[in-house]
Amino acid sequence: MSLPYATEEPSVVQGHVVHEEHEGLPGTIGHVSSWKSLVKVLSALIFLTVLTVAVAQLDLGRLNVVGALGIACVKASIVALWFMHLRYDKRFNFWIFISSVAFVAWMVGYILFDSTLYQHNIKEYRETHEITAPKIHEHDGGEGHESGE
Amino acid sequence: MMADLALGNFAGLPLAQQAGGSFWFPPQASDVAAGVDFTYDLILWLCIVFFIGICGATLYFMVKYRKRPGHKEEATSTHNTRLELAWSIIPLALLMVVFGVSTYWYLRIVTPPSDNVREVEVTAKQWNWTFTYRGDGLPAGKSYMVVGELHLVRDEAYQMVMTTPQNDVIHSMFIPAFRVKQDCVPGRYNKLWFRAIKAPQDDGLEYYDLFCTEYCGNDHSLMLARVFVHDTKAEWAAAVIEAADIGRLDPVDRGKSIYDQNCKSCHTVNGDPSTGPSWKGMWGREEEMADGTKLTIDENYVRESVLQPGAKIVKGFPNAMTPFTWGDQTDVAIEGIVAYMKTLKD
Amino acid sequence: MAGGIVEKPASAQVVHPTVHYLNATKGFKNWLVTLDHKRIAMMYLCAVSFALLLGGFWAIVLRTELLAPHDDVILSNAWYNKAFTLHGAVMVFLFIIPGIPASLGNFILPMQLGAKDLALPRVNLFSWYLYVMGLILFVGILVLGGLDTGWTLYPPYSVGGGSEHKAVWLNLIFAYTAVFILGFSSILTGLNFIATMHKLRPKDMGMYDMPLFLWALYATSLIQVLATPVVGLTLGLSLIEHLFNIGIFDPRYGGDPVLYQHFFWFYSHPAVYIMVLPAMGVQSELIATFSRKHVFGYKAIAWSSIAIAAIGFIVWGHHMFVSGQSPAAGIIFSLLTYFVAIPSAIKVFNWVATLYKGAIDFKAPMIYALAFMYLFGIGGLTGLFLASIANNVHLHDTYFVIAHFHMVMVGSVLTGFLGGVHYWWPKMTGRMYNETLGRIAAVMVFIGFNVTFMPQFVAGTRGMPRRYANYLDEFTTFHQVSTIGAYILGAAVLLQVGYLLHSLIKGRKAPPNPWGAASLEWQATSPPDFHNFLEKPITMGAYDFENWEYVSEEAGYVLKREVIETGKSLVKAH
Amino acid sequence: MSTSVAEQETSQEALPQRPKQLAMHFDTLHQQFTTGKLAMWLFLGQELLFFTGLFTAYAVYRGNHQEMFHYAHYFLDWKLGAANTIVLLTSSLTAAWSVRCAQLEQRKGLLITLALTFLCAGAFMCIKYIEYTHKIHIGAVWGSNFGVPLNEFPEHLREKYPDLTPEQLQQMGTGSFFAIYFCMTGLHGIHVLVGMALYVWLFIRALRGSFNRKYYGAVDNIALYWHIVDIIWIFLFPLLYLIG
Repeated sequence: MSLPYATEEPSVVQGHVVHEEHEGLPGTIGHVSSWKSLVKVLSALIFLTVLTVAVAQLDLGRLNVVGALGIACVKASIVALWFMHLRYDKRFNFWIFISSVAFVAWMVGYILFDSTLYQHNIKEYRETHEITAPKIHEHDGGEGHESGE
Repeated sequence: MMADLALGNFAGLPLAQQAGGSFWFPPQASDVAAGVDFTYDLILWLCIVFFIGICGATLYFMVKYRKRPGHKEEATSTHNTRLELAWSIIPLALLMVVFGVSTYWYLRIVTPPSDNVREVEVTAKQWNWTFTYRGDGLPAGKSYMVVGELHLVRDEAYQMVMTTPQNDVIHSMFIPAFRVKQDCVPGRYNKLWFRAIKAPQDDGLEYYDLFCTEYCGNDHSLMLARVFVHDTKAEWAAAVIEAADIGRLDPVDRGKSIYDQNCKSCHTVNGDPSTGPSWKGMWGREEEMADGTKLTIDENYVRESVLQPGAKIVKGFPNAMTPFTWGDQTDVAIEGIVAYMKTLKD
Repeated sequence: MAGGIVEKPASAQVVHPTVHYLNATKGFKNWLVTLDHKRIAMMYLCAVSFALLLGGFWAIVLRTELLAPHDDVILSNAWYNKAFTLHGAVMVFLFIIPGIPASLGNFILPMQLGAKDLALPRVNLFSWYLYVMGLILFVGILVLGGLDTGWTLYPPYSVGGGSEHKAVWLNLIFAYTAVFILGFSSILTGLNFIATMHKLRPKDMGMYDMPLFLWALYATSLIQVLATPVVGLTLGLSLIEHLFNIGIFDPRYGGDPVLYQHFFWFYSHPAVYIMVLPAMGVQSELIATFSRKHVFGYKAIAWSSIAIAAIGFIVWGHHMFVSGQSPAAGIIFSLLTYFVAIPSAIKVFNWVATLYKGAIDFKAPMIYALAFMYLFGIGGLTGLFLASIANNVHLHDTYFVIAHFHMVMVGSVLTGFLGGVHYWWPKMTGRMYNETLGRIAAVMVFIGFNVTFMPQFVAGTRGMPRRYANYLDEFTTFHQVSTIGAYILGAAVLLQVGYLLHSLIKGRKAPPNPWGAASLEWQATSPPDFHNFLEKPITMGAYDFENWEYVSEEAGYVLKREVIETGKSLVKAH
Repeated sequence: MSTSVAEQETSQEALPQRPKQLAMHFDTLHQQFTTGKLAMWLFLGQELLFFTGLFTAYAVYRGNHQEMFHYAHYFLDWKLGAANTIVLLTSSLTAAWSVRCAQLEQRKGLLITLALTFLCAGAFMCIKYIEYTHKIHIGAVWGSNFGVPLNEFPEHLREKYPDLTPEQLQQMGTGSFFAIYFCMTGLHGIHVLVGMALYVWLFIRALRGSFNRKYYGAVDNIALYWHIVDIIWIFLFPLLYLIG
């Protein structure tokens, strides 16, 4: 009697041989990472952390941001591909991740774009007005730096 | 200038009688209004064509293929790529035309002329509009603040430099007859320009309406102003000077008006303490000051508190008030505040 | 006819089950801890119906207040502001967003797949509890004296700006928390649905064999998962802003209120599609079933749902054309907004084409479907005026916008919801509602809508701003007509509540398939068994109506004998 | 073809393969596992979008207040940040390793890696606590509450900009930086705390021997969650501590 639902056998859906590594037990679901590869990944991540700290000490102007973000992206990709098994996982999970990242980029990018365009309205105002927040809450009263106006 | 696309003028209907204009719109009183309405009509006719198409077909099918004895459904093809592409691409092309027209007029709305623009400072507060006029035929070096009245000269371009105090909320300036609108956001300047090409009196109106269209609290729906359009600069200047003269109001009304504009955000009149003490019952009362001294709230105290708010502060309240002056009308203003406070004695 | 009943096919043997999901276990407690998607769906249905009545109550109250221009008919300005806030917030967050997916979708989705449950039953129950917590918090707001910030909760007004200083305001904290929690309920429902559609489909059912309702729910779920977290964070930040004055949104402390609007609409515009897509899905089912035609342009409708979901993410700025957003950003958003019109138009054209050469049966659900076509037509087309940036400047925040989005969000979503509830009522409850009253109510809803919102379009173009407790005399007629329409609408809803509840007790017992629909849920008994299907349903195209034949009013439609014998659909290729 | 419910149930009971961990509505453990994993990935997508609001706020304020961000970043100690990065990366390794142990049914290894992950998370929170208390102590806090006296300025800042006064810093809205800093790291910290709770739960289940090579979805999915927490930090560290 056939099973009523789609059953995806690992070898069929994942498109490559899963139990390549001899240490995997028979019938294991999913990809087993070797401990060596895990340690390698961690070493790479730590190396990149040191690198990003080193790069930040140099004064490269705007390039500092690019460098820091670039290295962070590489690190994040390494974590996603190896620690999170995306390399061996179903394609669909990969696409979920990528499309989320795309939406993240779109939101950050577009709002940043707009806010830089309207920023002069705020700047002009700030030149003539200070932030004059009245301290209306009890919990920050009596702190000593209450200037009033 | 515009092709006559408008759905006929239904001015005969009771719906549209009072404020002039067409069935859909108030009068076209700015130089962009006709263009904006043209875009509207363009879309309207497109919509009417499509709507009649859709609803007509639906109604026809409803009658022709209704379930009844002897009628049976017939299998037809379940898709037709060409047809489906056609009814995707044609509307898209039409919409791109609409986008073009619309963007053209939008750019006209947001781009002020490069010269000869008069500036009016607009301050939006809960819940009134203050317009400040300077120069341009008004006595030099003086500024005229008018609450609730925007005065313009016909055919002149005006730029509104709009702001809202930081402790206030967002408002939005909307003049339907000009088809313009812009939010006033606390902590920044926003600008809005327009050119009136028509005056309200041309349509038998006294003024055009100006609304606040960003919800701003309790009296949002009462935050209105009137827009007057004058034919000559001289008439305009006279009107501004007259409107700015608070002395023409009786002292209590004057005080109330000043209170609404300047004091309301920190002083209530119902007895609840806010950032500052409530004015209710304050007049003539003996109050303890922050430094422990006691004094009676009288004319001198009020005057000092308006001009130098930090001098004597009622105990329990922060030193948070900015000084106020009204140019050469300061005395008249303080007289008004005092008169108003007296009415709140009990 | 009589012969047909004698030779009843096997699947019609159990017409009225004695044991089914409703009475499989008894007691209140068993319902509250149930993991059965059908019971959770029914609990959702009760909760969202309560929300609908609550939101509707405020609608009637505020329309009554607007009968006269200046006087306080029944409400002060302050209470008018609370009324429209509560109306909006309750309707949006508690009714329209969760309405169709969480109640009808929850019930129908696994059944249309022939599955036994949703992929994550515990998560499903958890999301219901989150929803109820949100509902309780909103009731709490009412008890505490209401909220007057508008459902959009714009700072600085909402976080305490302006003259009515609210240092710490419990009602507002409740509102932020409620929306935050409801957001998570929505996210969990969404990811549950996607996982179910991917993983619990029968082997022989591809994505393109799913009913279009499921495609619509799929698109909805994508938005729920990817957009809702943003509003969760935004309201979380607002809450922190309100409590600690951190200065991200509040200009008093150096914050930027326009940033809030960006964040808010990044979610709340896609949320409009969370609302309308499921209704479009219901619409596809109703149109096909009651005209007995395979839906026209299946793939186009399916992919247009996904397209709407995707484009929905890139148009949020059209809510902010006059907010202080830069003109460049505004123009780009205006352009992108037009693209949403295309997939919506494709759907409408395809529905019309589906009717062609059908046998149109004017049952109550079909009347809702036809009303949907008209109301969504108006709602959608008036969207073009608002997408046009030059016109939007004039129309923004006027009654034109009110009328437009009520035509879409209520005209379409409410008719979709009511159509769906009537359509699946026999399946969910095992009882038939009174068809005559159903038709009367459907027509009343249609008339009520038009009377309520048509005048508002004109009031809007003439400059009537929204959220006004008082208005100028010239708008009086518009408002009075509108209020009469709202009363008709209110009466229709009350009538529905009446006859639907009545049908639970006195209604005729429903056959498994009263409408002759072809999707899998109709192969289950009415109401379904605890495990959904007594036997594995025969997988067939969702619109293969040829597989069913009419027997009698009592027995409804039954599967043709060849279908049962071969276990295959009579229609060869989809 | 047509079988009654009773028959179906008996036939299912007769199947020896149906394990007790397999939920009623699934057919195989593999289906159950991949379903859980798909749902988890969707949840992670949601997590990314959840943080996006804060990243956007960061980008907007940084993009428009370069100088202020430059001064403000001196108040954060990159050494503590780097230490936390290393701690968190290590915990990511142990989390990934715990999945491997579960797959290989190495019970002892599983317990050790789960415990190590928890401990690393704890260490992360301790360092965070040190940072927070220091900042609150010197007044490097959010919004208009910001006010650090001159003697609490970090050395580097004082050396490089000897003329900078506390008032100037306050004026340029340095409070916004700290609002963003506390919101971002605070929300991240909440995620770490949730992760710690989840690891305690996993540890208890592992003690009971609940997991095997076909049923370890919980270990895998929580590790995925833990990695996303790590990824967020990978971005927070340079953005807040390093670039000025």
